[in-house]
Amino acid sequence: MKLFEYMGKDLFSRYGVDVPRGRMVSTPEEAVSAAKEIGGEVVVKSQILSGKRGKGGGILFASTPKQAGEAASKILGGTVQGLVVESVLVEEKIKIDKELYLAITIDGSAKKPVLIASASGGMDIEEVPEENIVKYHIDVFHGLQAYAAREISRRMGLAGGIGKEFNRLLLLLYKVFKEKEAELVEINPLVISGDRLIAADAKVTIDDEALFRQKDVPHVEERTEAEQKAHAIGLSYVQLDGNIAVMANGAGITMGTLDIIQHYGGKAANFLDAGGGTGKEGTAMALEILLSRKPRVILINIFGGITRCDDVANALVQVKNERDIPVPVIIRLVGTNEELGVKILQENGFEAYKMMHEAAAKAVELAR
Amino acid sequence: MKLFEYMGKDLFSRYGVDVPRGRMVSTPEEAVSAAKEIGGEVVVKSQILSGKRGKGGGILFASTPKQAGEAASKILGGTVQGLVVESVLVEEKIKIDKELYLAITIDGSAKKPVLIASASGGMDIEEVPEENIVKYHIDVFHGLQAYAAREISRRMGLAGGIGKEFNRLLLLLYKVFKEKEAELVEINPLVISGDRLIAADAKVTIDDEALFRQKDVPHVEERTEAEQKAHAIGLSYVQLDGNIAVMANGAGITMGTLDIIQHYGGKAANFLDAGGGTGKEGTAMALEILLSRKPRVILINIFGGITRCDDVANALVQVKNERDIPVPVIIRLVGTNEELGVKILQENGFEAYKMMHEAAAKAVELAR
Amino acid sequence: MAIIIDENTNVIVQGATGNQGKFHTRQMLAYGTKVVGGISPGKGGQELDGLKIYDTVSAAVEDQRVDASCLFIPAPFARDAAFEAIEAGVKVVVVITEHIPLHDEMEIVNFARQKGTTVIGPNTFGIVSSGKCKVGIPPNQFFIPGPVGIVARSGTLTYEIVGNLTASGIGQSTVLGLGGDRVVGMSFVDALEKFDKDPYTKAVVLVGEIGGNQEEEASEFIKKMAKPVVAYIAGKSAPPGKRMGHAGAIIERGKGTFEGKVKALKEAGASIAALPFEVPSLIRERIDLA
Amino acid sequence: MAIIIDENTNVIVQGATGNQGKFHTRQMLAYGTKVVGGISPGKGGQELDGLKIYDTVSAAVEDQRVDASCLFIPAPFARDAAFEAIEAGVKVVVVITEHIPLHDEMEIVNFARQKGTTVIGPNTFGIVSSGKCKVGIPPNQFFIPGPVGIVARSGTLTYEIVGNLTASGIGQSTVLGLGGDRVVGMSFVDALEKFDKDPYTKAVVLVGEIGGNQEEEASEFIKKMAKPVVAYIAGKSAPPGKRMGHAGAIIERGKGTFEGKVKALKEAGASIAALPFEVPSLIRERIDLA
Repeated sequence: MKLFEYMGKDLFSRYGVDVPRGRMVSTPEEAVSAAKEIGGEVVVKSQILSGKRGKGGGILFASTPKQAGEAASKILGGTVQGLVVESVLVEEKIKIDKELYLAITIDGSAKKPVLIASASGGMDIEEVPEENIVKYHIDVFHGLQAYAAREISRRMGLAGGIGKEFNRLLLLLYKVFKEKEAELVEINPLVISGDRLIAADAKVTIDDEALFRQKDVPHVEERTEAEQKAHAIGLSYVQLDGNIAVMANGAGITMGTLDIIQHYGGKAANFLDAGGGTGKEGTAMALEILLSRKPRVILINIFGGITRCDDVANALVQVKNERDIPVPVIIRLVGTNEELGVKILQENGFEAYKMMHEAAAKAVELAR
Repeated sequence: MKLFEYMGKDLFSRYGVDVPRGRMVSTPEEAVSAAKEIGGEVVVKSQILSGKRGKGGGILFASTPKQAGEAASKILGGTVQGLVVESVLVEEKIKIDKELYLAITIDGSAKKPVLIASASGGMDIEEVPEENIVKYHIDVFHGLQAYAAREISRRMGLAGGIGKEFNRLLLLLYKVFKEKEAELVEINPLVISGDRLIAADAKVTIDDEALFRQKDVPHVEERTEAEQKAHAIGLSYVQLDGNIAVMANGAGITMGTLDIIQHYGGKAANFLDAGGGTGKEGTAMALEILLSRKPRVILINIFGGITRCDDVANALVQVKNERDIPVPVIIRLVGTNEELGVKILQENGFEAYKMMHEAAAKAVELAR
Repeated sequence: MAIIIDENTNVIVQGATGNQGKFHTRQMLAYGTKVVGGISPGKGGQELDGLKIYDTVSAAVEDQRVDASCLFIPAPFARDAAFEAIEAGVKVVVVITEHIPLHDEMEIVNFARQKGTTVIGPNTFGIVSSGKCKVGIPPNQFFIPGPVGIVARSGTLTYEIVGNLTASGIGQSTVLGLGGDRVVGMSFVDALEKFDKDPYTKAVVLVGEIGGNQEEEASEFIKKMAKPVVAYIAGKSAPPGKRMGHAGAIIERGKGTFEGKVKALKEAGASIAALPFEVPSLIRERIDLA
Repeated sequence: MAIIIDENTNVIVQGATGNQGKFHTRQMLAYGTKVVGGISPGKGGQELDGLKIYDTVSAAVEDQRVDASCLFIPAPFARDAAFEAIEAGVKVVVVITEHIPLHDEMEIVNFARQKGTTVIGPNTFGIVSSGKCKVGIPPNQFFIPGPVGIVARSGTLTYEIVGNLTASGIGQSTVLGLGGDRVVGMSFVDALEKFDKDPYTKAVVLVGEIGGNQEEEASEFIKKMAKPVVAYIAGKSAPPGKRMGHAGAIIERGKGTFEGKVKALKEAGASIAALPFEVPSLIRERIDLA
């Protein structure tokens, strides 16, 4: 779960990280008064869950409160990077002596947290040459220790007072990462401003699976309405922009189904992994979600293992009897009790396939 | 640093451990009102830094507040196990279904914390046969984990509701041990009382070396006045009951000096390790502490390494010139600049020896 | 032969008395797995279909040899249960549980490394050495013994491929699910190393997906392998930044793309199946099944 | 030969620019120790009497081979410094610092075990391989090369015994201080094992004291040793429950008594010196010094 910049900064600040003075507002009027309160030049930053806001016109500078209000009204309600801006952060404009990059994330290969730092801040870390990046893997049991912070500072070439500030910041940032069970904490740019080290941006992603015990983290909903509905009943659903609605049982096989659709020149309307839960109610709700996107055709791909094919067939038939399904439904059904399942489907007017690529090819044909 | 029982219970209670309701008081009148407040039968327990209080008459039962007052006046101001009782803990008398033993301490051999538990509580753990004791070493980085608590409960034969309470208690007790940097946390007896598991006693020793960062632990002074004085200036001093005052530089050699005194039939008045600090001021203060116990003779044993013998000799001479030393001073002085040091001593009327056993023999002779 | 587990592997099930645990314990027993005990705190001494239930893993280990454990433990408690098995000296720990927090997964995997334990999963279907032993949840009927090792990040897609192979008469030595999460105990490289050494395995099918760089790392290893590898990678059509069901299946910051993985695998000499049903014929191209 | 350190050991000093560190660094250099660098955060690039100063242990290790580190770091920061050395791969870490909290000491020692590092101390005088290398604080002039290994829990008492040996013309192979705290990195057994294997060492002097059960454990090992052991135990006259200077030197709950230790050592075949000055003659009884 991604946090908005202002939430990330609030979190950082509670851990003792230096962030610019600022206020989150959602109207131009509030922006004016926030700018007055802050005093001097300010920055007005759109709060969206995406980077590259500067290039998208989502960050504006203002010398006076009036200008801050104008900037806010320019940004608010508009879109930046394709996302609607509902709020802006009005912040003091800080003097920038130098920009650094700093992040802690999880390295799936090393199976450890990794700290990534660079003296080239302000740009995407992917664009920084490898030799200008300091990487430090952190022992998951011992955490980031003071000596490691000193070593990272040394590799960064940071000495003196700023070096000490940087050491302190590293330990604080790891504390945020660990205690909040983050997947990513990123400060880009991290600004050297005189003798201060200021987090000018804040990107924080909390592990979704840890949210059950991360009660004091603010809730941010990035899913679409349909995705939320699916998530609520334990389905894994991702909205896409094609016209073939897809449902399968298993993440890998669902991805595979999407790939085959593309292979035959079609476009999937969604990713929907129904998992093991393809009983009657689950099937009904899944179908409702699929139909809400008004597809041309529905493709169901079931490889029955623990799931019995006759159960799946019966669930489909029941749903069909209870509600109108205005588009063709192509079903691939194999596995446990396959014959019985296929018989039930055919008796009720469904087309059943044995091979998933044949079913996909048919769905693509019907969607044209 | 040992905590009094009431402090230990207070600490436990703040971590969620179930302890008897009670109040610490220092007058019989307070004991009466405490007993009234608690209601029913109470126990009046002397607060001293020693075990075996029951056998020493330091624990009395009372059925009424009046009796509680009488018990308190019997105990207060008297001595139990040789220690003066300045306060008593008045507590509810709990119903005892079964007594257990539970402790966490540091195993110097394994270099790990070790949890020790036994279904035979209420008695000294040393007297419990080894096969009735459950020992579990705890990983210093991972701490005591839930599964380990379950395993310990199983080995203790504790199941059901009490088993779950015990699991919970184990985790809490480890938390106290770890967070307070204890050397020992001990509950003996740990009482099963219906469905409650109550810490009927509390023995907590905090690591002296960790006190600088354990700010919220109450301070308990067990040292004598002279020991405190010595500790304040960085000397390691232990009061003993002989008549030969001893000062040496190093813990091992000081112990060795004491042993040799005993070997020759003498008795040391103290252990005083002056460490490397045998400059003029340190020497003066050390001598003052030694003399405060009115010994028959003073034995100084210096093996000069980094410490130079002439510095030691000069310090002694200076002290002698400034204050009266009413007893003979026997000095063994060898090592760096030995000849110069011995010369200075002899010129100033001190007797200097080369071998420590000869010096000790002489001191014993003079102390007779 | 097979890798990691075989007909002599003694298996315990942690969480054997829960719904899922009970069902799959019976399935494993039906497959022929030597399930020798179930762990269920507070139920020690009971029996489940004749299977001994213990309170703790230590109690089971004291009683008999335990080679592997299969976890059906809810996500919030899975870390503790995995630690319990690792600490007790169980050398193969299969964590079926999904939705385990990442920081817990890192701790499980790092603790296992310290103790020399093999962790399969989390969020895996488990492992099957065909005809010998199954530790996990795949349906029993699809697997037939044979010369092809399979290692995958995904479950049903693997069943799909196993189904195709079995239908073509090609059996499997061991079918191993690494797990769909971002942090799992084993990597493709770990599995390929074992398959390359296993005398019964003649070829390996690698079922990968977008996200991470496991497949790229595997490619480096495949270059040095004696045995042929056929690979299928799911997620060609997935848009960047979207998690396709698995936490690990996500293209972030331009890394972990389908194209990158396929390129690396091809360069390493692996045959690439564009669609799952092509796997059997690619296997036939690479090894002699006579 | 010698144990743990010799003339080829490259040593760094952590805390080399503090008062104590500076003094003892010079003393070590004067003894002939190959001190190759000092660590002092914020002072990297400077020099101390021609010795290179580095900001971190990693910086030193990147620059040259480092075999051992000697810590003169105040107690509150000693754990961090020891971890730094261990993590950087330094294989011998000598922790001179006293008053380190016990829980920190446990962490240092357990981390070192995980990484295969030898920790000497905390609260030790260090180690001297006579005429070759000194890592620690003993005065330089007492040590002469020879066939007797010494292992001790206490400092000046060791100097006393070394002084007696040297005065009798008996030299020392290596003199090792385990440290006076309750938790230290090495035990008597660890040291005796090394001395027993060292071809140059002919006999070992064990300087023990009351408290703990290291001496008792050592007795078990002495039974199997090829070389004779002479032991002196301090604290015969100490009353129970009192810490005699060292945190570890305390008789608690009737354990760690003088009598128990002497009995165990005698039964194991060690010669017992009642007084320190008896050690040289006991050595002469046990080995041929011609």
